[in-house]
Parts: sequence; structure tokens; C-alpha cells
Amino acid sequence: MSVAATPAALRVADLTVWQGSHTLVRRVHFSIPAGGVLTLLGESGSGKSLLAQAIMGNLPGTLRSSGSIEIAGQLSDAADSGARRRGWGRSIALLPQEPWLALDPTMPVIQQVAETYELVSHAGVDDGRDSLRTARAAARERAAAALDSLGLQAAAAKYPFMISGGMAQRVAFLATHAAGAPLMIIDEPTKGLDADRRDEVLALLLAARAQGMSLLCITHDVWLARALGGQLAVMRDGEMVEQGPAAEVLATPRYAYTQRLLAADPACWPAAPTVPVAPVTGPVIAELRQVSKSFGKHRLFSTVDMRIHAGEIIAVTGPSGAGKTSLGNIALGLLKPDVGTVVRAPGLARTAFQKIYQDPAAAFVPTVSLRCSLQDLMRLHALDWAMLESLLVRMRIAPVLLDRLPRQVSGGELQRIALARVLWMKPALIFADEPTSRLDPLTQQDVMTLLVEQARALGTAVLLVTHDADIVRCVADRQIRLE
Amino acid sequence: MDPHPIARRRRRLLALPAAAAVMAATPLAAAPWRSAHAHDDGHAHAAGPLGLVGSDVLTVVGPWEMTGLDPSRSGYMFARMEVVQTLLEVDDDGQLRPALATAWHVSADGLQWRFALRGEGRYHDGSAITSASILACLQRAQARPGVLQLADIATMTLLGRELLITLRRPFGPLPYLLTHYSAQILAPASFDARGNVVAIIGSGPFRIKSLSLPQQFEVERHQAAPDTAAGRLVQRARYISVARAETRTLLVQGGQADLAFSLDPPSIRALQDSPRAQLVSAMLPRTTIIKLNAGDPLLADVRVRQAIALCVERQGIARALLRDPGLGATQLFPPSLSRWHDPRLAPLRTDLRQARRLLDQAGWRQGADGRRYRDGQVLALSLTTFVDRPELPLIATALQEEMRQAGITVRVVIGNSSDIPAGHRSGLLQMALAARNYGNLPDPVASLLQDFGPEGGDWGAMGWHNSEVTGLLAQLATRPAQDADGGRIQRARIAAILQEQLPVIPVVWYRQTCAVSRRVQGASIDPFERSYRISRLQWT
Amino acid sequence: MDLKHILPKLLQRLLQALLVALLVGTLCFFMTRMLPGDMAYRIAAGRYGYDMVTSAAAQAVRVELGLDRPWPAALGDWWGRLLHLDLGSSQVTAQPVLLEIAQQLGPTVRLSLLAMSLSLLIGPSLGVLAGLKPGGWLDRVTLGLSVSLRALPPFLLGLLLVLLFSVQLGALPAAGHADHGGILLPALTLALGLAATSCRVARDAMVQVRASDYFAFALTKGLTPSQALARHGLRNVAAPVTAYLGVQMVMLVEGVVLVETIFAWPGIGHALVHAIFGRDVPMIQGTALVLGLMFVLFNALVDAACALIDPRRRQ
Amino acid sequence: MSILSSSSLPEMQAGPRRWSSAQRTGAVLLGAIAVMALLGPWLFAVDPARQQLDLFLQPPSLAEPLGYDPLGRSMLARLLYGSRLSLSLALLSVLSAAVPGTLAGILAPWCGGWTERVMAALADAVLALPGLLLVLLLAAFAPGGFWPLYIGLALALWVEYFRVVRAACHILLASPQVEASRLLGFGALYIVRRHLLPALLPRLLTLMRFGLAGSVLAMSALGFVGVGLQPPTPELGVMMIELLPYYREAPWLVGAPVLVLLSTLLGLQLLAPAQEVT
Repeated sequence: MSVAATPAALRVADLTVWQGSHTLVRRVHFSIPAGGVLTLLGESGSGKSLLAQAIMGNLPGTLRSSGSIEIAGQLSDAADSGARRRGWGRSIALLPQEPWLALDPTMPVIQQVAETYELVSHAGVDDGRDSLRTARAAARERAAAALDSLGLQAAAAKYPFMISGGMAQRVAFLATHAAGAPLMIIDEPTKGLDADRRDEVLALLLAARAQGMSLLCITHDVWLARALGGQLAVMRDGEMVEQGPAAEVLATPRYAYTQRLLAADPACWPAAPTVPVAPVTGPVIAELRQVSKSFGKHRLFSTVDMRIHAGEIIAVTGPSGAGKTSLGNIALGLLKPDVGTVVRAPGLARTAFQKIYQDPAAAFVPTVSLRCSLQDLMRLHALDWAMLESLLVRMRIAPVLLDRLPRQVSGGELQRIALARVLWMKPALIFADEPTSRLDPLTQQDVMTLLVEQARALGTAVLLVTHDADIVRCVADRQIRLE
Repeated sequence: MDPHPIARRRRRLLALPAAAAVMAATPLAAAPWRSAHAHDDGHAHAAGPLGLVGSDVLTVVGPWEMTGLDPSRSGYMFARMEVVQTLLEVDDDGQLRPALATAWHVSADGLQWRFALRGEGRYHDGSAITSASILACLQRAQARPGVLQLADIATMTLLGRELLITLRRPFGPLPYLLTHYSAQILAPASFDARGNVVAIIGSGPFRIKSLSLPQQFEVERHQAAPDTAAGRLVQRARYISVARAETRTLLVQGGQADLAFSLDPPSIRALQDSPRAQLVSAMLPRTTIIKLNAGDPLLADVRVRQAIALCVERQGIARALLRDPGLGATQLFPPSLSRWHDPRLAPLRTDLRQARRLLDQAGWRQGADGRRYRDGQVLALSLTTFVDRPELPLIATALQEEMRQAGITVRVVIGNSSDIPAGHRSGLLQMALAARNYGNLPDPVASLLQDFGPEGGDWGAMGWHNSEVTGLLAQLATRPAQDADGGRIQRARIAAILQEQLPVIPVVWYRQTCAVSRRVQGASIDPFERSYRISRLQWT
Repeated sequence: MDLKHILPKLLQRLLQALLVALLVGTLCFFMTRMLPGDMAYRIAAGRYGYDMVTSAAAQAVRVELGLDRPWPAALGDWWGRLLHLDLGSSQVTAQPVLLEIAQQLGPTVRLSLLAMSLSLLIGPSLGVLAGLKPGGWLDRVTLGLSVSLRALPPFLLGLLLVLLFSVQLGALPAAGHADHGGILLPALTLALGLAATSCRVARDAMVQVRASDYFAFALTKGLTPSQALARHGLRNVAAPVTAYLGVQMVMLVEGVVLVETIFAWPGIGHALVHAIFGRDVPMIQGTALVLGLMFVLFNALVDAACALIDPRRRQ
Repeated sequence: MSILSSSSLPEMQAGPRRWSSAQRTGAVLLGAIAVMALLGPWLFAVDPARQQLDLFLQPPSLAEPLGYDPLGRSMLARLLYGSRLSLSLALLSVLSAAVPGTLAGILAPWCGGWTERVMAALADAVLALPGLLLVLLLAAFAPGGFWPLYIGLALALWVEYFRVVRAACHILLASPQVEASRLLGFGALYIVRRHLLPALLPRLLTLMRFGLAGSVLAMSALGFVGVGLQPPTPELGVMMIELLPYYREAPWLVGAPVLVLLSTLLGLQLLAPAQEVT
């Protein structure tokens, strides 16, 4: 890689992160030229986020780091986080992972942007108007202007809980960006976003680039890497296995891991499902007739008709807030429709309809080991433990994992266990509510293929909520689109 | 401690010269603190940075709350703060003294009492003290619960400047009834149309400055008195009701209070060598007694009553709980009641062995569990007492244990003072521990008539009748209060009978102790607790 | 929050107030009725002092107050009068209950307010400081203090305070509300008791806020720790602390009963104890009623405050 | 922080739940108190009612580690019996407030609708009734009785549990974990046992801790206004107020019961799980 003579926006040399003797990030080198972009690609647990934290200098207390970090010519020892903390907002900014949680729930949006202008970039003072009040007023003006520029004027007076995730992200971006730091670290900006909101984010980042900002973007979305261009680096197990111009690496990945990573992008999945699309001939297991649902004034959908046949895979798509989840819950009988009826095929067990959640951790009893809650299930329905074990084998879950608490298991693993748990029940219908949107591509592909093949094998119908057109294309027999 | 400050004190009984001597002299040397008649060491004390330095308001604290303006309720507080006057007064020696009435005499048959009323004099509101206003107050008092009902009054009329009271039966102590606060004289302007008291307008040396019921009121001199050579007289004073004895003590120690009344033994010890205050004390004719229901099958047998009396460790209780060994009662009447106290009486003893023997004789045999049984019935009694006087529950607890030693099972019921008269009426009461004030009226005969009359009394005998005592009391009642020594024989006989029959079992006597700030001098205790004598106090 | 949000809350509160009145009034009524001992004698004792109680006096009271009326009549009577805000008159002092309460409410409210504000001054501020360094020395010290304060009966605490401030230092008057500053010690006694718990609440809230994403974000935005604390910490800590005030109100009422007696503070708690002893049913009903309604009012205020602090509460 | 949750650190490995040193201290402290309260009366076999008036207020000695009270009774003996009585009474009343309170708190949001509204309104009303008044009135029924006090305390305390539990359950019952368990066919009992109780436990523990102290102090409050347990029953709260007047002559007397209560609280506080909400 070529290091420009002009002071790089960010140069990282020999960066290592330990926990005790255990190395989490090993001897990482890279640099980002002024106005350049580096995209860090890698599955979760590969140490991407730790790397970002090490650069920012806000590693959790238990971790140590070494090496050197140079930001816009300012060289500092990685261990000396204080040096970089002083530059927070001014020379280096971080766009947080969950923008919604990152905004103060008790403060109006505009204020959260304005205070950066007021306190960090000292707008008023720069203009020679140093009295506090004028400084504050000036900050407000600039914040308002900034919000307008991203079409957020309506949200200005609102509180975070009143605005959508996409808006929250833009607000967070403005708040981060306000002090005009030339370098911005972006952590998983597209995690769990649907297609159109992904594009918003992309637009945001491209705009930032256009303003000459240098970006360090951490993601597992291959398409985002492709769209951003610039440099691309691939991380695995805390090591940087490959790096180079994005176009190059994406076109001709040298390392097997990179290839797998790229192949895991739904865009590259084998187009047609393994079995030919099963004609919808199976018996109807559930039927929704003319159902409508609305929350308060907000009408989700009305007069929807849907027949679910045994063994078919139906994708439910639509923009966020269209009521995809509600529709599924109505089908499961968790939710009562305002009007219309839901008919279950007679003779189905009470537990014939199951659900897989977007966040698997939220679907398990948090206080007991996985084994324990699975054994509870076994006792309840007199299930066959051996069957579960075989399922787990198929899910490539090591039995030892079962002795952990849900939060002690990674998301991908937990989702697979959840899948196993559901299949164990021999359900007629599985409602999969964005089961992979929070997982990195490899795990996503993993889980998705497992879901599909097991469903096919057991003749279980699947109602799949997803926002990824590629996934729909690859797995679904048919799709229902909510507007 | 006075957790239940609805406690009330009543006037104390005649303390005769002898009593005064007793008080001033020997026993007090023995008493655990030095008796201080406050006009002693002149060394005045700075009363703390905040305290009341400079402020010329005398602060009096006691547990009593004013539940109303009506004389029958909190009248005693206004009497003690010298706001109101009564028809007659009594001096330290218990002799009647003229007040609003200058002279009085009784007809030979003891039925016609004439009181010559003072001509001049004005109330605090400037209105004249007319005979009519006096009569009105007395008639009002007679119509309400209070001591006037003790005398069987037929009529009260005015003859010129004389008040004529006609009785149906002779009643010697009548003049003393007129010294009672419930018979205090208020100006006509004190009453509203319906006869309710709306203001306290008296004729005493102090007048009400401000009232905030139930907790405090402030008074100031009516006619500002000139400062004497001895020092500045107290011109303004206030009374604050402070429920807890600890708090009262702390107020004195903090220099916030100048007179503190009704202190409990621990507080007294705490104040003994306080730089800010000294202690003044006087023995008062209040005896803590066990009231027994002699009508109760378990207590009907005099031997059981005597056994109980023998269980009581009077000296021990006095020393441990009252911190004053001198207060262990040897008989019902304390020495201060010298006309009634009979030194020749064999003192009450504590003798557990004898108690056991008596119980055995009475047929109560001790069972394996230590309790005593008679044909299947267990000797278990309830002892009712109340918290108005903090020492009572403690004494009750002590008695409970002492009786247990003799095999008598006692259940202490700590309730409300009123449970005792109520229990007396319903006849369900077995034993009660109460402090009986024989100074309720200056002449104990009236009280004794209540207590040991034919059907007993709320605070006296129960289910016990002794025609001899009744007769003797009747004789004493009819003879006029003046002739000091008449009826000694009857008194001695009564005392003897009570000592032997034990309708009530005396436990301990009582001593009033008051903490006096060193900022003032001239403090002394009124043996009748009629007055705090603040008009005599001077700043040092 | 606009009217259409407030109105339902208001109605709910009114309903609660009504329920409280119903429950408190009736409960007190029956309990005092069922209490052992003869009411006439009790009241007589309350009026004329204990050794002036004679059957004559009791009988007079019985007749005067019509105590031998059947209870439904008495209760119905009480309700009827309550409708036009007449709580009857005290059986001991013969004063109208409303008048008495009006007299006592002032001091109690003053005392409670001062105590509350003192506790808010002491507790949360310490709590926040402790929460900034969980496990730090301040955290341990405040924990120890709050535990010991919780184990100390109010009257003992009050006594210690008096001994220290009044007797030793002579800095403050021990009691007697007439004396200037006499309110300080009782208020402090109550305040310390309250601060003992609110301190911990604030501490835990602070720990949570410090761990929150938005606090971290405030820092990475470039705010200094103190700025982040001032702008994003305190407000978010304030929410749970304010919500907790509702619970503290209960403690306060209980504390007031004891502390007022200890410090001879002529308040409503003091009056309540008296009324119970004197079997002064109208007073008991009245005081309990007022205390209950005060509680409702206070909770309504707390809700409003919470909504003010935390917009999410407004939905 | 969420950034961490996605990466799997070694600290995420499962391990046996270890007790902090503080918790161990707390356990030891409570153990000691339990032993004292339960076995004490046997270890130190002195009749707490036995009074020797001439020994009143005798300072501590080797034979009598806490000296004698104003009635010349062995203070240590009274303290031991008192601790047993008070702590068991407190525990009993707290439990009998916590159990129904918690159940009601779970039931209300479970049923929802009018049931919940009515229960909530009732709870509010009870809450508004000063607890002390309730206990006072009940205590006045049978002066010196044990049960009225116990019932009064329980009645005054249950509401807090109801409020807290109800608030928590509203969130929990709507959570995916409960939804999933329902779909898997688990019944109400399981959901209560596995989902609700574990989540509620920390809060409940806190409340119970407060309740424990509260009820002992309530006892002293009752003693303060003269309706405590019947003498000569030794009871910590009543002892506090009975011995208060002697704070100057014999501070250790009033100090002892306070100390017992204090160390009990301290023990509970230390034992409490770290994430517990205070």
C-alpha cells in the first residue's frame, strides 16, 4: 500500500490489543490518506470494532493496546488514549453503531446537534461573538441549518424516541460531524437496516466524502464496501488478512477467507433454491381473510388475504413500519386483527406455529443456561433429546455451548440454537422475523440456508420477513409485499 | 418520658409546715441531688450563644397540652402562669388565703357559706370584677365536670357584695373546692353568646399576650412591676408544651428553657451538675398505688391482697426506677401529708416467703410450672396501667416480675388512663397501677370520700366496703376545714384500716422536680402545683 | 404536555382522591369504633385529664356526643357532612376539625417541604458523586451512611442531632417552633432519613447513565466529562430520583409523626397520635384524610415533574 | 456498550457465579446474627425476665457483657431474645407482605383491563393511608398483642411490592422471551418461575430489605407512642425507645439494639447482588 507524503488522515502502525495475555487485535498496520476511505470488512468477532475503539481511545477498561496512531500528523502512542480523547469531535469523530440509543432520550434533537457547535467547535467564539448567549444562539442557527440540509427540519424539535432509526442516524451524523473533524470512524452503519434506509446511509457517507472527510468504515456489508470504494481491508481473528483498493480486492480476492466473505453476500448466493419451487399445492395450514391492523391512528395494512400452504416459503417484504411483523404475529395468533379472521387448519398442535426473532438473545430465558431451558422444553412436551442433538449437529453447534447463558453465546450461534429449538417442536409454520438482519454475511448465509433446508426437509412452511431483495430472490417460493 | 402528653397534673395537697421542713431539711440531703431553693449561689451563667441570652422572655416547658380554653380543660395552665385567679388561695402551709374573696364564714349547721367579695379590681380587659361575673363563672363551673360537683350545692346567690352558697349536706372542704382551677374567675368578655370560652381574660398579675393552642401561649405582666434592688423581675413569659422528657431536658441544657417541669429520673440525673440549670424539688402527696378489685373471686381473700403487698419491693423500685430511695411507700399517705401520715403504723414490708405462705394458706398451691393453682384454676391476674406517667409501665413491669416470684401470673395491659375508671364501672378490672393524687383537692377528705366511699371510687377501692371507714370519713367531711387538729383519731383509724385491709396497695410516693435555669433566681415549687410563681422570678 | 394529555391524568387522580377519602374515612371510622375501651371514658380523659375522669364526666361526654348512636347513623352522618367539606369537630377540644387541621397543616407542610428540599440537596448530589466512581471510597462511605441511617430510629437520630447542634455547639434551638430556626433540626432529622435512600437511588441511576450509549456518545462528540454530566447525565439521573419521591412521601409521613413529637412541633402527625389516644374519631378521620389527599396531590406533582424531565413519560 | 456485545471477548465465557468479598462478608454477618438470634438464648442461658432491682444500670462486666437494664435484668439475655423475636416478626411480616403483593402485582398486568384498574386504584388508596396509622390502629385493638402488629405491618407493606412488581411485569410480559415461551407452549407457572421471578428478584430483595428495617423501626415507633408489645417481652424496637432515656448514663443499653438492627441491614446490603436497584 502506498503512503502519501502529505500527512495521512490516519496512520495506524503495529496496533495490538490484549486482554490479559490473550491478543484480540494483532499488529495491524494501515493508513488513510486525507480525504480517503478505508472500509474494514469482516465477520463479527473479527476485532473490527475493537480496532475502532483502540483508535478512538475508548477501549473497555480491561483491555490494553500498544502501537502508534497518527491522526492528521499528530502522532500518539496507542496506549495513551488521553492524547486522542482530547481530539474527539475536533480531529476524530465516531458515528456510533446504534444511533437510536446514542441520542439522549430526554433532549430535543436540535439541541443535541447544537451543543456540539456550541461546546466543541465554538461557533460563536470563532465569529468573535464570545458572549455565551450569542454563542448558543449561533449554535442553534447552524444546527437548524444542518438539519435542514438533511431534510430533518421537521424532526428538529422532536425527541429521539419520536423519530425513525434512519433520522436518528442522520441526527447522530450531524452531531458527530458538527465540530468538523476531518476523520470519521463509522461503526456498522447499516446493521439491521432495510434497503432504502441503507441507501440513505450511503448517501450520507458519500456526502461526507464529498466534503473532503476521511472515513474509516467498519461493516460486514460487501455492497457498502463496493459503493464506498477507496481502500478495503479484510479482518479475521484480529488480523488484517488482506488490504488494497476496494475495486481490486472485491474483483479478485486473494485469500480464501475473503472469497468466502464475498460469496456470503446475498447478492452472490446461488440464484435458484436447490429444489424447484414447490407448487403451492400442499394443504392450507393457515388463512388470513381480509385482515386489517392499525396502531392508534397509524394504519398498518388493511384487507390483506393470505393463505399459507404446508411447506412453502413466503417472503413478507415492505418498507419499515409497513406492519410485516404484525402480519406475522396475526398469523401466529399472537395479535388480534382489528377486522378480518384468521383460520388455523384443524388438528394442528397448539405449538404448531413458531417464531424466530431478529434478536435471538431476547428470545431465551436470560437467567438460566441454554441447556436448562431446552430441558424444560423437553420435559414439557416429552421431546426426544437425541433429536435435538442431531439438530444441533446439523446446525454445527458444539454441545458445550449449551452450558452457557444466552448472552454468553454469539448472535449467529444463538440464532442457530433458536432455529434448532423451533425445529425440535416439528412446527407446521415458522415465522422468521428478520432472522439474519443483525448477523454478518457468513453467519447470515449459514443460518438462512439451514433454515431453508431444514424447513424443506421437514415440510415446514416459513413466513420470512426480510428487507433483502436478494434473500427473497434466493429462498422464497413467493412473496407478499406490504406498502 | 411522656409519650402520651395528654397527661394532666392536678393541684397538690396541703403541705404543712412540717412538710416544708421535711422538704428543706434532712431527707433531701439523702436525696440523690442537692435540694436547691434557687435563691442560692449568685454565679450567673451565660446561656449559650443561641439560647435566650438577651431575650427577656421566660420559657416554661412541661408535658401538658392545652386541649381547650375551658377552665375544666386546661384551666390549670392559665392558673399556673398566673393569668387567672380563684375565689380563694392556699399558701405553702395549706392555709386558705383571701383572693377574690376577702373573707368567708360558715353557718353553725355547716350548710350556709358566705364569701365576702373584693369590691375593687379589674380584669385584664379593664372591665370591673363584678360580683355577678364571679357568680356566673362559678355557676358555669358547677354545671360542668369538676370538683364543685363534690359538694352537694343547692344554690349560689348574691347578697350585695357577698356570695352565698347553700349546701344540702354539710361539706367542710367547700372553700378548698373554690381554690380549684375549674372554679377560676374569667371576665364576662371571655365567653361568647353560647357560653363557650373564647378568650382567657383573667385578673392575675400576667395577661395572655398570644395563644397558639394546643402547644404554647405567651403572657406579659399586666401592670409592669418596677425592678427591685435584687434584679429585674420577669415581665414576659411563655409556656411551651414539650411532650418528651428528654426534649425538655435538652432544652434546659441548650439554654432554651428556664423552667422545666415533670422531669424523669434519668433526665434529673443528667441535669444534676448542669452548668445551665439547677434542680428544685418538693415532695407531693401523690402515691402510686395498685388498685385491686376485691370483688374479683381471685382477690376477694385478704390474704391474697396481703401476699401481693408483700411481693412489692418498694425500696428497690424507688431506688432503681425513681432514683430516690426515700420514695418507697411505707403506707398510703406520704410524710408530706403529715395530718394523715402516721409514723407509728407498722411500715409495709417486702417478704416473699411470707407472701408464699399466705398464698398457700389461701389455698393457692404452686404447680410444677411455678404458677399457683386452686382447684384447677390458675392464679393469673391482669394489671392495667397507662403511659400518661412514663414511670408507670416500668413499675408495672417490675411488679409483674416480683409477683411472678411468688407464683402469681400477671399480664400487664398498657392502655389508656380511662380504661381504669371504665374497668371500675364495668367491674372487669382486676388490678390497676395508677398514681393517685390526694392533693387533687387541698383537703384529702374529699378525695378519700371518692375513693373509699360505699361503692368505692374510680381511683380508689373496688369491690371493697368498710362501713367504719365510710362513717369516719363522713364525720371528717362534715366538720369545717379550719380546726386543724380535730379528727386526728378518725384519720389515724382510717390510715390503720387501709394499711391492714389494703383495698389499694401503696407502692411509691412522688417527688416533683423542676429544673431552673441559672439565668433566673427566686424559683420555688408550689407544693400544690397551683402556680409556677413566675411573678416572683428575677433575672440574675 | 398539552391539555388532552393532562386531563385524563387529572381525572384519574381525582378518582384516586375520592377512593382515598372513602377508604380512609370508613376504615378509620370502623377501626376506632371497634377499639377496646369505652370511648366516652377515653374522650373524657382526653378532655379533663386522666385523674379527673369519673363516670359522671364520661356520662356527660356520652350524652353530649351521642356516642351511643348506632354506627350506621354516625357513619352516614360523617359522610353527609364530608360532602359539604365539614369534617365535624374534635371530640376532645370541641374545635372544628377543619380548623384544627388548618392550624396544624401549615407547620407540617413547612417542615416537610424543608425536609424534602434538604434531602434532595444532600442525597442525590452525594449519590451522583458516588455513582461517578462505583466502588470508590465515596461510594462505600455513602453506602455505609445510608445503611446506618436506615437502621437508626428517627427519634434517636433527632436526639443525637440535638445533642450535637444544640447542646454541644449551641448552634441551633433544640425544639419549640416559636424559636427562630427551631425548624432546622426536625427538618434535618427527616431529611437525613430520606437522603439515606434517595442517595442510593441517584447513585444507581448515575451508574446506569454512565454505562449508557448516549453518555458515551456525548463524550465521543467531544464534550468534556463535566459538560456531558451537566447536559446528559444529571437530567437522566433526575428522572428516577424524582419518580422515587413518590415513595419517599410515605416515609416522610411516617417520620413526621415521630419527629414532630420529639421536637414538640405542632403539626398534623403530632395531632394524629393524640387523636388516636383520645379516640377522637373525627380528628383521626380528618387527619388521615388530609394526609391521604396530600399524598395523592404530591404524587400528581411528582408525575408532572417526571413528565417534565423525561419526555417519554408524556406519551 | 453495544460495540462490545457484538465481539466475543474471553470474559464472555461461561463460569460459575462467584461471590464477591462484600457478599461473603454480608453472609458471614447475617450468619452470625442468625446464630445469635436462634441459638443465643440457649448459649447464654439467663432468664430475660429475671430482675434484680439492686443491680439496675450496672455497667458491662465479664459475667454480664452488656450489663443490666434499669430493672436490673440481664441486657444481653434481653437482647438475644429480643433479636429473635423482632427479626422473626419482621421477617414474617415482610414475607407475608411480599408474597401476596408480588402475586397481585403479577396478576394485575396479566389480566389487564378492569381487574388491573381496580387493583391499581385500591393499591393507590391503601398507599395513601399512612402505614403507621394502620399499624397504630391495629395495635390499639389488642394492646401488647403480637398478631395485630404483624398484620398491621403486612397490610401496610404489601402495596409497595404490588406497585414495583406490576410496573416490571408490564414490560416483561410484552417481551419476546415471554412470547417465545408462550409459543413453545409453556404455561403461566413456568413464565412466572423462569421469566418473571428471576427478573423481579433484585427489586424484591431491595424492598424486603427496606421492609425488614422498616418493620423493626415501626415497632420502636409504636413503643414510642406507647403501644408496643406487652412487657416484659423483649423486642428490639421497644427496647430502643424504653432505653432511650438512659442514653446518657448507659449509652450501651440503647446502642445494643440499634447495633443489631444496623448489622442486620449491613449484612443484607452487602449480600445483595451488585446490579440490584436500591
